[in-house]
Amino acid sequence: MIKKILVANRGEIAIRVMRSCREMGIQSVAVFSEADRTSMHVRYADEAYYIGPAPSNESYLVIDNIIDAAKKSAVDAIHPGYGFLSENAEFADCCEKEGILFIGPSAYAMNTMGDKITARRKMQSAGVSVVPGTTDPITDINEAVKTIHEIGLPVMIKASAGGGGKGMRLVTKEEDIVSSVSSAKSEAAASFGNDAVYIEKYINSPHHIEFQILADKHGNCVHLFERECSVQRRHQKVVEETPSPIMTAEVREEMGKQAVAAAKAVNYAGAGTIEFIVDDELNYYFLEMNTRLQVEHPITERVVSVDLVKEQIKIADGEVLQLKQDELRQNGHAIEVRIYAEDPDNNFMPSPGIIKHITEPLGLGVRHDGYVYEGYEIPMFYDPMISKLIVWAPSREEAIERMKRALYAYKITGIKTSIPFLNRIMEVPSFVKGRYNTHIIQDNEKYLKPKKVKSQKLKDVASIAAFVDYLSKLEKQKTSAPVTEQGSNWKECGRKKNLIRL
Amino acid sequence: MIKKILVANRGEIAIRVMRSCREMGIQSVAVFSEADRTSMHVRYADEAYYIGPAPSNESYLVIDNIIDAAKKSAVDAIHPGYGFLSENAEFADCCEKEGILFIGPSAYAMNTMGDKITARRKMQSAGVSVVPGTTDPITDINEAVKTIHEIGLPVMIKASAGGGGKGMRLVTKEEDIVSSVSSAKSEAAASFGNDAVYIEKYINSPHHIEFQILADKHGNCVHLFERECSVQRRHQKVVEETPSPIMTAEVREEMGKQAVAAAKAVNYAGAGTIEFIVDDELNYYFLEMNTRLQVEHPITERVVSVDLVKEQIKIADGEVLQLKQDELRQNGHAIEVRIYAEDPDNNFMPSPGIIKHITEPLGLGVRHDGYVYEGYEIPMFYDPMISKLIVWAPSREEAIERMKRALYAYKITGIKTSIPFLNRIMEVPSFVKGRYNTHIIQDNEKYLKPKKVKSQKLKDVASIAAFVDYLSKLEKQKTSAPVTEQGSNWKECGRKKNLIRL
Amino acid sequence: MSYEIKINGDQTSIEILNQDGNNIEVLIDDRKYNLDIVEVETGVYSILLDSKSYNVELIPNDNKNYTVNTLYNSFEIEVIDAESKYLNSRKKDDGDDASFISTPMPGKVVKILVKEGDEVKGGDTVIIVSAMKMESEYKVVNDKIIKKVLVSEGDTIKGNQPLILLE
Amino acid sequence: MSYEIKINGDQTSIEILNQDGNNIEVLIDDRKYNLDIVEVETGVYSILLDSKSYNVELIPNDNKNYTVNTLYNSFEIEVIDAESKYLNSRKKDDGDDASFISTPMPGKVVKILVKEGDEVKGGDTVIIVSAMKMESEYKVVNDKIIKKVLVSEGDTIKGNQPLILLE
Repeated sequence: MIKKILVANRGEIAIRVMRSCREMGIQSVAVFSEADRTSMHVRYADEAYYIGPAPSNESYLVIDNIIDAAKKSAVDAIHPGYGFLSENAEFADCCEKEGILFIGPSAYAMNTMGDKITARRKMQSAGVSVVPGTTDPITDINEAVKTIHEIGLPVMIKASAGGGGKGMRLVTKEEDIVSSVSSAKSEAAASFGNDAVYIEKYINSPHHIEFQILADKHGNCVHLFERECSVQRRHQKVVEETPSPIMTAEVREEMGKQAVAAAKAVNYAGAGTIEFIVDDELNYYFLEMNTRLQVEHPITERVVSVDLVKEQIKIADGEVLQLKQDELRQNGHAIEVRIYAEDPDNNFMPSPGIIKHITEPLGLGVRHDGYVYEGYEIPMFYDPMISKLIVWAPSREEAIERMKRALYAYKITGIKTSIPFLNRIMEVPSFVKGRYNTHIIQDNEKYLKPKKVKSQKLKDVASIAAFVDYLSKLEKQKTSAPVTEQGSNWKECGRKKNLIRL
Repeated sequence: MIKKILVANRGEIAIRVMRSCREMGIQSVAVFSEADRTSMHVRYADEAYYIGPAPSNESYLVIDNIIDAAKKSAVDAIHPGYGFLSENAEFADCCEKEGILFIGPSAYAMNTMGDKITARRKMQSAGVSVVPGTTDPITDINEAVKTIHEIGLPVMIKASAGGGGKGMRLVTKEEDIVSSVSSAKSEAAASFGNDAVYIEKYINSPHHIEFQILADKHGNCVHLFERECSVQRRHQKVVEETPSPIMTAEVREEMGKQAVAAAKAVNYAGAGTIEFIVDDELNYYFLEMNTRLQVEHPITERVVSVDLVKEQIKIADGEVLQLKQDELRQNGHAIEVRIYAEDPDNNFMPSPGIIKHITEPLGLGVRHDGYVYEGYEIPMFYDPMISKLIVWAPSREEAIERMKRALYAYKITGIKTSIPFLNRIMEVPSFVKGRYNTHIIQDNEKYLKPKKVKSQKLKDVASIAAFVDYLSKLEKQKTSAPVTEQGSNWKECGRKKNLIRL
Repeated sequence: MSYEIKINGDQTSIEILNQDGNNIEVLIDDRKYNLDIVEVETGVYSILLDSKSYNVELIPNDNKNYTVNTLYNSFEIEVIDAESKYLNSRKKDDGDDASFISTPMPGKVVKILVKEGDEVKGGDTVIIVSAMKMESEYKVVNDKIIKKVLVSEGDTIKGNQPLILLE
Repeated sequence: MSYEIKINGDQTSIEILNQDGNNIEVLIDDRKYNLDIVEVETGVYSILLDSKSYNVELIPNDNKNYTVNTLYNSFEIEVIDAESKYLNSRKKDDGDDASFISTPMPGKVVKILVKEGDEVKGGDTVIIVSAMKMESEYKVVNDKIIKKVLVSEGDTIKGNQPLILLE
């Protein structure tokens, strides 16, 4: 029986895991770096251990320090959250050697899924669709042309030794095949001294759709349907929703079966995610498996009514999965947005700093998973995500309206956040219609830029607020002595605030 | 089409209504008394109008002032929330005369249900079970004895002119009937100069269970199942849950049908609640109808997946109810607790004041409907409820654990709140078992008292915190000049905070 | 320097022996603690003691009296400085009335039942105050003479404000 | 007294004509407003103007420069006092570099690409700073000479701290 868990993470996910622990009557142990003494996960936990300096490679990524804290606190298990050591097979191995349960899959499953080529082969043999293409590098030009004909256009030709886009060629027309292959080969030879190439089906209008699975240690595995994650900026997910607006019941069932088959192929145990790339015609191909909890897991929790962290813990504890595939249902629609400490109007520049004031959105159908509080200084050492806002409603349309309402009420000052940008995404016509792919953000720049302010009144209101604040501070500096009552009520208020905040 | 709504209320319910307005694209108008200029509902609304001095009988209860604000802001409709004017038929009439939609039932329905005797007769003729007893006063002793035999023991004899418990007699034994009737009569005669009495069935172990109904203006009416509201202190609900832990599917269906019949009997339109008193054997009797939204409506919203405020607005707008009885389902279990600004360990003394600091509970399955913020001064003029915490989980057991987890993370300082008391209720064995009635609070005083602290360590930790705070303030007072770094890191932190809070 | 502290009525001595950043060594009576203490939010301290994480909220009643909340408990704590010592030495701690009647919370005076010079009996209600739709009666513990009535009916009052002076 | 205010680069004059409690009368250029303004939370103002409810959040960058957020918009506002006027009169507003390179946010110096006395061309990167797992390059706008380098690689820096002085 797991009675005490160390959470080898920080930020919102550490607290999210500890919440489920608390509901299960399990003690939680936090670890913290020098930058995180005042972080909420330290305050929320039952115990807390220092594990090193601020940079994560000196603290949260140091296996020995985590294991050391786990031994000191005599925990039964370690939950890695996401990021940091969550997909580190060596860490999972270490835990096992020390007799501590690792809440996640085996090192074998991680290693297999962690290597793209190995994973691809494994999936193919398990009958999971993969992106059509070559697994072995091709040097012969005729073989390349033959392969392209087999796969069908469009295809992408990639230098097998390459990277960074060099030697890459997109081929869309029959007549370009030969010339593209030879130019890709010579560019590859010139750049990398190796003219071998891979060929892969090119997905024109790609959707990123992933399936959540849960598998226990007794061979039971279910999927908890899909999440649509195509709203991405520089390959970072920004908005996720479930169900996917392009999904059909038939394809969902097929993909779900393949997701379960994929997990079973590596004897998976725990919570995991099978990522697919999907085109407009709902052709879908396995991309990779994430062998951990995803950032966007809450939308599945809401729509399927399952606490994924509790399931993870029960699976690690050796319990038999109680969920049955034919009893699982999707109810309504959920959307998640990720709030980052960044300036969306200034090239998404990170914006660490001190939270001066926060008003969290509340009410019907709103879940908020965060960790910052007033007076907390967001450290510059870690990921800039400060919280996740999740809404649910019976319909997608209503969920979008609810998200806008929640974003309206969500106020953070002291740092810049992506809230205005997220609000604009909710207004992009292709998002509203549910017809979008991973290009949505670059394709809709005109909707995503800050709007020019036309209202003179609004500008004047802003000016007045700044001016009043300026004057009232000036007044305060001048007078340590009591200020006369007459005509300074708003300063009164300011002073009262200061008094109560001291 | 309703495009703009005035919310004739304050506090959490005003904001809750405005949230749904915002999701529907409807403009919201706030009204505020002198004490509420800084209240959140004024900040949340699109427009706000001053309606008078702080005491509610000079502001929120003044029909003319509300109507005046409604005309100035040219709203289409008024939502009364709960309390204040929400069950005032005169107000509903005034709105109608001014051509403003009143979001609630007709004055006729309010009047009929507002008078106990009229409501009782109406319900009887509609086939709704009422508490067995007499509607007309009885003066003849033989008739009284006969009536008691018809109703069956135990019964309560009440002076018809009475009040305050005088002239009341509980009769549980056959042999006491005659003597009780005559002593009740003579006590009534002595106290009120009138010896007439009512006789009513006495419910030994009463449960308060209510049914939510929704009815449109076209004769359609559905019920949204029950809420169990037996956890009461001095007739004030403290905790509510749905489904009721004592309910069966058969009785639920019967009671639901009666609730719908009750609403139809008065041509009800809007959201309403039929309150029943229920005994341990699930005999149920109509008590009264609340012709407005209830404080505890969110638990129904969560379990039945319906936004009740949106339904209210659509009904007022003349739309046809889209909900069908046979499509409505209860999913999982929801519990609500009411957080009051009061001191549970000091006779529930009200505790108005300034919120110094607030940490709201977040995460999976938690809804929080509140209105206070850091620096806000809770006025002494209104109801002491500051927020409602609602949790949902697949099972009742898990919902209780989730509520404890949410209460654990809910911190408010500056004022005293009922949070510790609510936490203790979650531990009362009869609550945990789901076997409780309206006596639960007086029957479980030993569980509900603050626990004696045995841990010397905990006491010392508390002493140290106070001492450090005392010293650091002392230090701050002494030195306006920069303090030396050496050995005052925690003061550093204090100072940094002050800096950022100015 | 050693101070005295009163916690829920019990008096102990307290002294900070050492300090290094957030880490302090404290002696309470004969119990020595090493702990890590940080004020994370105004009035909220995070304490790590033997790796246990404690969250302590302070509500200052004045500059030396605190209501201190830990997870499930609430303590009344007074730091005793020279001034308090002097006052304490003069006060007979026999459950007598304070020298004045006051309320713990702000409110409005509904009714004053006494006037200057009145002799009241222990248990008599002297004033009724309302806050948040609830009226509370304030009584004297022992027989007293009313020295002075400082407020009028209808007045808005602050918490802990002297309302009626007793002899 | 009338002040000048710069909002997103546009200059206007501003003056408070009257004040009565929360209610003020303001003149901006030739536009007169009567409004009710209260600081409801630190740096958060609630404004009622013609019964419309505005929520305005202020993020002070220093004591006269603000980032001001309304519901959907963000403004850069500077209150111009005598000192600013003097500084502004000296500054040629031709999109030139400031007299030093700084970053808007705290971070860590990853790489310094110049040293004292270097001549750099407009568009050259002079320093790279990392924050939150992201590196940002800072460039000069015009040709410049490096006057002084104030930080070293690996240094932790604050927001708006001068890093490199330019001639």
